[in-house]
Amino acid sequence: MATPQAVIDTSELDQLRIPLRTQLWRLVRKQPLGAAGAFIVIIMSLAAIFANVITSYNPVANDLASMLQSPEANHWMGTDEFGRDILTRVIYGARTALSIGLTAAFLGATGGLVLGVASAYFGGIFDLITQRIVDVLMAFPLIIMALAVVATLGPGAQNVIIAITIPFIPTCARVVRSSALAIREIPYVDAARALGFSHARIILRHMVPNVMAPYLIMLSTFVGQAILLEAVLSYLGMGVQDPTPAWGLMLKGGAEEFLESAPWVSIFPGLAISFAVFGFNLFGDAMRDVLDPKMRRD
Amino acid sequence: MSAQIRESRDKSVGKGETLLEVRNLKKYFAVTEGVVRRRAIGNVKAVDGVSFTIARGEILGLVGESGCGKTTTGRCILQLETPTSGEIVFEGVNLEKLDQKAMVAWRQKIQVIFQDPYSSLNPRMKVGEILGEPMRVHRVEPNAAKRRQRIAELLTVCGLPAKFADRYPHEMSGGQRQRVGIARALCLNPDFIICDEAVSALDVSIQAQVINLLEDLREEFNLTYLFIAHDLSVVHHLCNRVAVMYLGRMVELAESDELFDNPMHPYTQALLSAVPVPDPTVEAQRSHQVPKGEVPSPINPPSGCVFHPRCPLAVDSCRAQVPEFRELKPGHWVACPRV
Amino acid sequence: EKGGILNFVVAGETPSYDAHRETTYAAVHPYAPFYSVLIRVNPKNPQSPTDIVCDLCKGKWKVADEGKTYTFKIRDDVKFHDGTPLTAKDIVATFNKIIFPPEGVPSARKTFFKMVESVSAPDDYTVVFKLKFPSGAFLPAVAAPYNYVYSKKDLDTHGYNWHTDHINGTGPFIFVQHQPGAFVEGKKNPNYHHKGQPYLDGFKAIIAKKMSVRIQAIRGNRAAIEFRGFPPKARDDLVAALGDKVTVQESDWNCVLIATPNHKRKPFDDARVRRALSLGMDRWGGSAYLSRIAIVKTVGGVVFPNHPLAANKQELQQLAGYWPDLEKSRAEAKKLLAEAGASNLTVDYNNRDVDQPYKVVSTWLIDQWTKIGVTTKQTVRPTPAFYATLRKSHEYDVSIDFNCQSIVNPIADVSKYLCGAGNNYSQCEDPKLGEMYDNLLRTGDVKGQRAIIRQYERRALDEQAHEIITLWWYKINPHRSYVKGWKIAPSHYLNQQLDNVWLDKKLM
Amino acid sequence: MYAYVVKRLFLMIPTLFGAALLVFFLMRLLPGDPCEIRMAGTGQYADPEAIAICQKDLGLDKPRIVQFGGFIGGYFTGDLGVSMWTHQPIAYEIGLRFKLSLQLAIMTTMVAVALALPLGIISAVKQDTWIDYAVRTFSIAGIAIPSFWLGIMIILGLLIVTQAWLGEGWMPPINYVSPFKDPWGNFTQLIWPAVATGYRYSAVATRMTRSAMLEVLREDYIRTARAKGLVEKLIINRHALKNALLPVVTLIAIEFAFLIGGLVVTEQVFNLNGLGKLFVDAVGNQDFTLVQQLVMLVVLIFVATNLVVDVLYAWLDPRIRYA
Amino acid sequence: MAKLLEIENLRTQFFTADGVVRAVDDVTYDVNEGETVALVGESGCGKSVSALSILRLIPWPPGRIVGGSIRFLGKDLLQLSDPEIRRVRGHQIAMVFQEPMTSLNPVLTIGLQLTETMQYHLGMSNEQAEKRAVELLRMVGIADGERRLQQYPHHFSGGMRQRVMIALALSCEPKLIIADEPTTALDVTIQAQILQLMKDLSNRMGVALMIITHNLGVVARYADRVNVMYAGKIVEEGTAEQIYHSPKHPYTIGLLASVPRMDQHRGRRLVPIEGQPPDLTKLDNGCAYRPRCRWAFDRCAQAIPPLEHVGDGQMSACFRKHELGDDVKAAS
Ligand SMILES: Nc1ncnc2c1ncn2[C@@H]1O[C@H](COP(=O)(O)OP(=O)(O)OP(=O)(O)O)[C@@H](O)[C@H]1O
Ligand SMILES: Nc1ncnc2c1ncn2[C@@H]1O[C@H](COP(=O)(O)OP(=O)(O)OP(=O)(O)O)[C@@H](O)[C@H]1O
Ligand SMILES: [Mg+2]
Ligand SMILES: [Mg+2]
Repeated sequence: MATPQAVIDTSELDQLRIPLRTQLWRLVRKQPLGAAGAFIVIIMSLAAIFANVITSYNPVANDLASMLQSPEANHWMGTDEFGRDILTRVIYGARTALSIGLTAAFLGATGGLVLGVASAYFGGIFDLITQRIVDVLMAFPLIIMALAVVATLGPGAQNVIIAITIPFIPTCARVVRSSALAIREIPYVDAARALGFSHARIILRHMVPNVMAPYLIMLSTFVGQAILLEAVLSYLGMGVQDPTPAWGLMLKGGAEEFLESAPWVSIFPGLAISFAVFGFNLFGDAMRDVLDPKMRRD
Repeated sequence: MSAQIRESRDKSVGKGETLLEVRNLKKYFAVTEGVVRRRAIGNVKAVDGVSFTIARGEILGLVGESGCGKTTTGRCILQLETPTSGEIVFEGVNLEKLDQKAMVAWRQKIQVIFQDPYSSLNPRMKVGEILGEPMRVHRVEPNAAKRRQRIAELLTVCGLPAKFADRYPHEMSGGQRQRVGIARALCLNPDFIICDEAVSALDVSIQAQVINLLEDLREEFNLTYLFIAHDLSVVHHLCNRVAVMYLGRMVELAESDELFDNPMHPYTQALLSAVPVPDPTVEAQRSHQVPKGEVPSPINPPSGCVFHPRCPLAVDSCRAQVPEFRELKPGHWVACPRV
Repeated sequence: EKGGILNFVVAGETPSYDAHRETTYAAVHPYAPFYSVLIRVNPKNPQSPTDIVCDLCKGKWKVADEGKTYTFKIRDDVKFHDGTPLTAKDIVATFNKIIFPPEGVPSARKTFFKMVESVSAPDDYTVVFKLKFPSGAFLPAVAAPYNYVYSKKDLDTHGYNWHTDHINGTGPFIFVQHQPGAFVEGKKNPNYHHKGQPYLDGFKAIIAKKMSVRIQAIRGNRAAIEFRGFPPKARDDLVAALGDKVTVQESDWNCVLIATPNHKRKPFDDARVRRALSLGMDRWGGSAYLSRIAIVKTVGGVVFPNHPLAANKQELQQLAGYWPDLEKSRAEAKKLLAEAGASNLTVDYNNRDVDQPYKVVSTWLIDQWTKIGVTTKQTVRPTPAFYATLRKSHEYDVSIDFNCQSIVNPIADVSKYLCGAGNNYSQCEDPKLGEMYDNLLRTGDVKGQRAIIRQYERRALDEQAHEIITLWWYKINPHRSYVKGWKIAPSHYLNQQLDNVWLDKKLM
Repeated sequence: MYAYVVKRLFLMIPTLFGAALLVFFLMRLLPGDPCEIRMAGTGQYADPEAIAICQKDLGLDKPRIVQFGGFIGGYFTGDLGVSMWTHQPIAYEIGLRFKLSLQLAIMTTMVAVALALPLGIISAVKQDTWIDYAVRTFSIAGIAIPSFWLGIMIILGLLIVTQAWLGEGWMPPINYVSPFKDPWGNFTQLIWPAVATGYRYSAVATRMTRSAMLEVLREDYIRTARAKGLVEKLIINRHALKNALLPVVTLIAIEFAFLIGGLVVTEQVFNLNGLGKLFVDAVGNQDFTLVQQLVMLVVLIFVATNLVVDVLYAWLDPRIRYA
Repeated sequence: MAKLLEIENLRTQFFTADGVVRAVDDVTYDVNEGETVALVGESGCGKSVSALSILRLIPWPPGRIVGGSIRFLGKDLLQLSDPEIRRVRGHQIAMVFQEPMTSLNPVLTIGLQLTETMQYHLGMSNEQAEKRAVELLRMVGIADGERRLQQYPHHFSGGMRQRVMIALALSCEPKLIIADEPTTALDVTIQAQILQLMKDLSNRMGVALMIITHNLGVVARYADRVNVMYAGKIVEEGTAEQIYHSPKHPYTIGLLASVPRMDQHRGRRLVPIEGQPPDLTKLDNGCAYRPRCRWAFDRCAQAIPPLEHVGDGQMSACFRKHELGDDVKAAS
């Protein structure tokens, strides 16, 4: 008996493999806002990485001679009440914001991923209990959580990260769980079961990679949220502590007290927060559009 | 292949050794309602006492309207669902009695091809991985180089260029994906394949390609199919025997030609007349007696014969008594007392 | 001019109205106007620490028995807001509550009255305090603004906790309402015993915890004054924005920020290291600089700078860290550190999460220390955690601490530096310093006291450097110019009865 | 439906209990207690005796489990306890601030909805035009701008503008007046914080409206409506909006539950005597009992809102029915 | 028979990031009054787009009608103003869509969805419209109309919903009903019921019917005339008889050969059309079917074969249309 006669002509399908550059350009055209977001994110990352190259001022050293100077040639964004160059602190603040934001987002989203997939896969009593815990954590006010963490572990960046991560985990677990539940019903998981694969293999090879979309979406939105949360916590005095250059911290105290006479002290760090979060949100939105099959047209 | 050869082969199969036997299979689902918090409102009798056998090498067609339990039957055989009751005997061994290890071995003998070529392949895996993974896990082909060669063979057998091993599913058309699905079903050298609407989602021209492929593979690998479909023309074309299901029950089972030439159950008759034939001249001559009404819900199926509310022959007793599934002619089983 | 309502802002809110048991000034600003006290700092001359005058008493009190008996004549024209006339019995009951509270009744300043043996009322208009030993700290303790006089009848009928949420005083204003978290309101007492007063129809004390809100309240004329103190920059801003609509009163402030080394931690058990930390500070330069941004200004020793017992500039400049030659001072600091084997010292610094002046001064301090090669790892803690660290866990090398008193009373105030004092958190041990203090207590004449305090100061701040004084606070009260009659005092606890405050309608 | 609601009410219990457990022990983890803070006033000697009296008074000397029992037991006797700081009944303390926070929350929601619906709809209808991009930028900015900073900037703006126009810096009133007594004064005080928080809230709602609307506009029944020849306005208002509103209403309700948290910072900036400020103050004072009850209130509002949302959903969407 | 609808050189394109999709590319055909015309072709060949183009329901962006004319009762629909085209939609030309499950608005009652069109187009009062709606429901076989009007779509099964859609289409007594795969999502027996119903009603009311489908059986059973579409073009046109018995285009021949037929002997092996349908963004200046065509020769790559008569009203767009006859027999 002969094998099937004709082998399918695949020439036009080969054209699907488009060079990366073209694909990128298409993405920019399709997602101009997302591209703008990516641009902001890149600028911010560069600023964070090369902070000490970009600016020659020391972000923490006081300069008695030049306190509260309005923006001018030497200090593009002016100085604060300790004579510290605000631009420098904004740039170094990007470092704080990024390191906290990225770490917290990564930990939160990954924790949620693990919890969510496990919860969906094992179901039953395990699912029930995790869901109740998730309920409690989601309803629990962040500020209490942050305060407890900061007060018991002491303030400092890593504890701020913990405080921010905790509320992220249930949020992500919810989303991932519902995707994972849906994926459990998709035929390729059935196919994997029909092929006699173990539970571990099905979870790791067939389910986890397919909840990457919600995971990545959560991850990218979490970065922005984490930066914002860090700013709020620092502003409330429960986050990063002086003299670490952090945007939320820069809005505290003098920034408000001398609002009218030295508005630059509060304007620039606030703009920095807004732009950073804006960038990450734009980026996250574009990510959602690209990754979320509901939005994809095909 | 000439028509004669096919026909003689048709005669020979079905008489051979029994590969699979399904005895009085039942599968009830607890149905829940409410989007926010679900609650049980009753049972769906998705499959309600279905029995049949499949001989090695034959193609059994399973037809019926949407929701009548075809897929569920298939999934029970695959052990993707645990049957509520009933037995599934494969090569003389009752599956319920299998231990974990034997189960894994058994899994390799029976495979499935799904309807939807889009969702039945893991989008994150390349075709090569999709096909290679089972061979690696079950140590069918532990050697990586040989495995690659085997993947290439499988792809060629299924009518795809070997270089498709490097493709992701989304880089392929529906027909091509379905071929990958078929290749995956073949990669563990199974004896038995359940095709659940394996061609329904494909366009006419592509569908014909895949039907031919399935036929050829059966020849080459001596496969047995349970071919689930709702398109009667396809079933007619492909299957040796055909079983007709209605609301979880089997209403008629016969050799293909017998069933299509001489349908006995009123539901089968209606079903056949509802299917249009692509020929206006033939159509002009056919009687178009379409059953009235709609398929009732399997949650509250009608009493007695489930078809009686739509049946032109129904009498009072049909309401009360569940009809017996009896063999009216050799090999022709019908669940209707009125024929 | 009479009439009008005075709106002022208060940064805090007291947990209860009973100032006898509270320690916060927030129990004073909104509530002092409802009460009278036996004696008080002269509202017309609050700057003077020794000008203490009668409020409920008449004339001048008599001191007898070599300073062991104080007799006060009580006014007979005073009525409580509920109509009850005030007699000496009320005053006795009040001071008994403060000095000899029954079991389970807290009294925050009981220890200030260690010298008192008894309080009695030989007749309805005489009060006699009998002391165990004569003490210069007695009168200031009595004059403390917290010692609101309650009615004996209230204490007898309602018990000792009644005043935590009820108000019945004899003060210039009658309590109208308190909206927790929002404001306290009072109206004029027409029967006030200082005739013709108060001038105001009433007042409203608006609670605003954030400094910026308080500044903006005055900026936007939602309030006329704040009695605690604003940073200098805020003053400048207000003056710049409001011109002569705002008047500024300024004063040295009887509060001081202290860097407290933890003597139980190495190498801070080494006096050389502690001295080096003090030597590393440019106090004179810091004064000029910080006084522009923080509520600190004055360089001083252990005694409130303007007091006769305080060190003058020349004397100060003898102390380590107060030298006029900064270079020399820093060189010495580095040398000492090297000698102590602590050249690359890292200080674990405990700070309080309050901007003014803690964080501002600490930021400066840390910067100063870098100049002598000391690195500082600062931990800023919210107030509760800060105090838990300072007082209980002692998990710090150096902590910020402060001393802040109402009536200027150096003999009592300098006990802060005494090792083993309840409010000394350095964990130091220094019997010699204790001896000096005992000496001081027994010395009657001012000159002798002054000499002993100089010794004491030298030992505490220089030789042993048990504590490192940074700068004394500086009180700045910019207020709407139409507020008249209020005079700034060296403490934000003092002169808050508002009975002589009036509003100049022409300027409103 | 009734049975469903009752069942849901029972399901709240474990969540509430978990939250109670969490907040109780979290608070006890903190160093220090309300008595120590109380005696910290002047940095003077904190009399251990006074502290001990205070602790005894507040029951802080009792074993934790007894304290926890008292906390939970209070719910059965209907007694929420007294604040450890002011000794006032907690119900009274909360009641005092509730009005303001509620009014602010409602105004914020009104600001948000008034912005979100029209913007979200127009942006969906004009998808991928400059209007859409402008709206999206505006709404993403709303999510990015910290509301406390926006509050600060609003104050700055008010000062600058009024200084320029009136010659005198104008600040919003500093004390809450009931809207029934002085509606204008009340409005001038609360509108700014409502805008500062409402912007963010509206941004979230705008995005939701937009995406819900986009999804609905892609639905087949919209094409059916067009094929019927209906005018576009009717299609949007009758056919699309009602479907799109479902998720939006849900989101608005859930965000409303989160508002209490969001107001914490805004109330700080504008010195509003609401629950958020009470919360921060209580935390600062380590007023354990008050913090506990406030957290429980927030959690309760959250779970109750979730229930209300589900019921609302069922009510709005004819497809969902609970027996 | 009078011409009801004349479509000439219609071109509809989608401007996507991946290029221009030429979904409908120079399509010309007519529909006569009262007749049933079928449009067949594989998925994605442009059937729906050509139907939607008639009522100008192509969503912009990304789609747009870029050329041609659509004359309906003498008026060019493409020239009408927006209010004018709305008076045609649902009133003179009605549509029935493929997915009965999603084509009705889930949150509005059946009654409202039925009556709003009549109120809008015919100016009926609420009561009149409701009375008529009950009548319409009875006509499509739904009893108990008054109660049914209060219900929501989810109370109806798929077949019932499609009946409602038909009632909706009939409500303003249109001249033409376009049914885009009206039964694909339904069960076989229900499919037959619905199609029969449509056919009967259109006969009775003299409405022209345009059925879009890829089921060749349906076409054979119900259509008077058939248009076969491939890659955005009509490749063959004729009566049902002509198309099934003497197809004149390789694609039609291929289609017929590739469907399994119940009425024929089972032994027949299917002859599939090999390859894939083309990508509509990458059409060149030749016959789009040529890569899959057995008869293709050089000329097919050089020019697009025009749709031309092959006699007796049948038309084919193939250069070799006259040579095809014998092969058909061989193939089937
Ligand atoms: N997991 C499940 N839970 C509840 N009900 C189910 C489940 N799976 C199937 N059913 C119900 O069982 C019945 C039979 O379903 P099944 O999928 O076997 O039908 P089918 O004949 O394959 O239909 P189709 O042609 O639509 O695929 C249906 O009514 C279906 O709703
Ligand atoms: N909104 C759109 N954007 C981009 N391309 C589109 C859009 N709508 C349709 N198309 C393209 O237009 C072509 C024709 O589509 P159409 O829906 O008319 O096909 P069809 O013949 O109706 O197919 P089916 O049988 O699947 O319904 C397809 O290639 C499709 O990809
Ligand atoms: Mg199925
Ligand atoms: Mg279509």
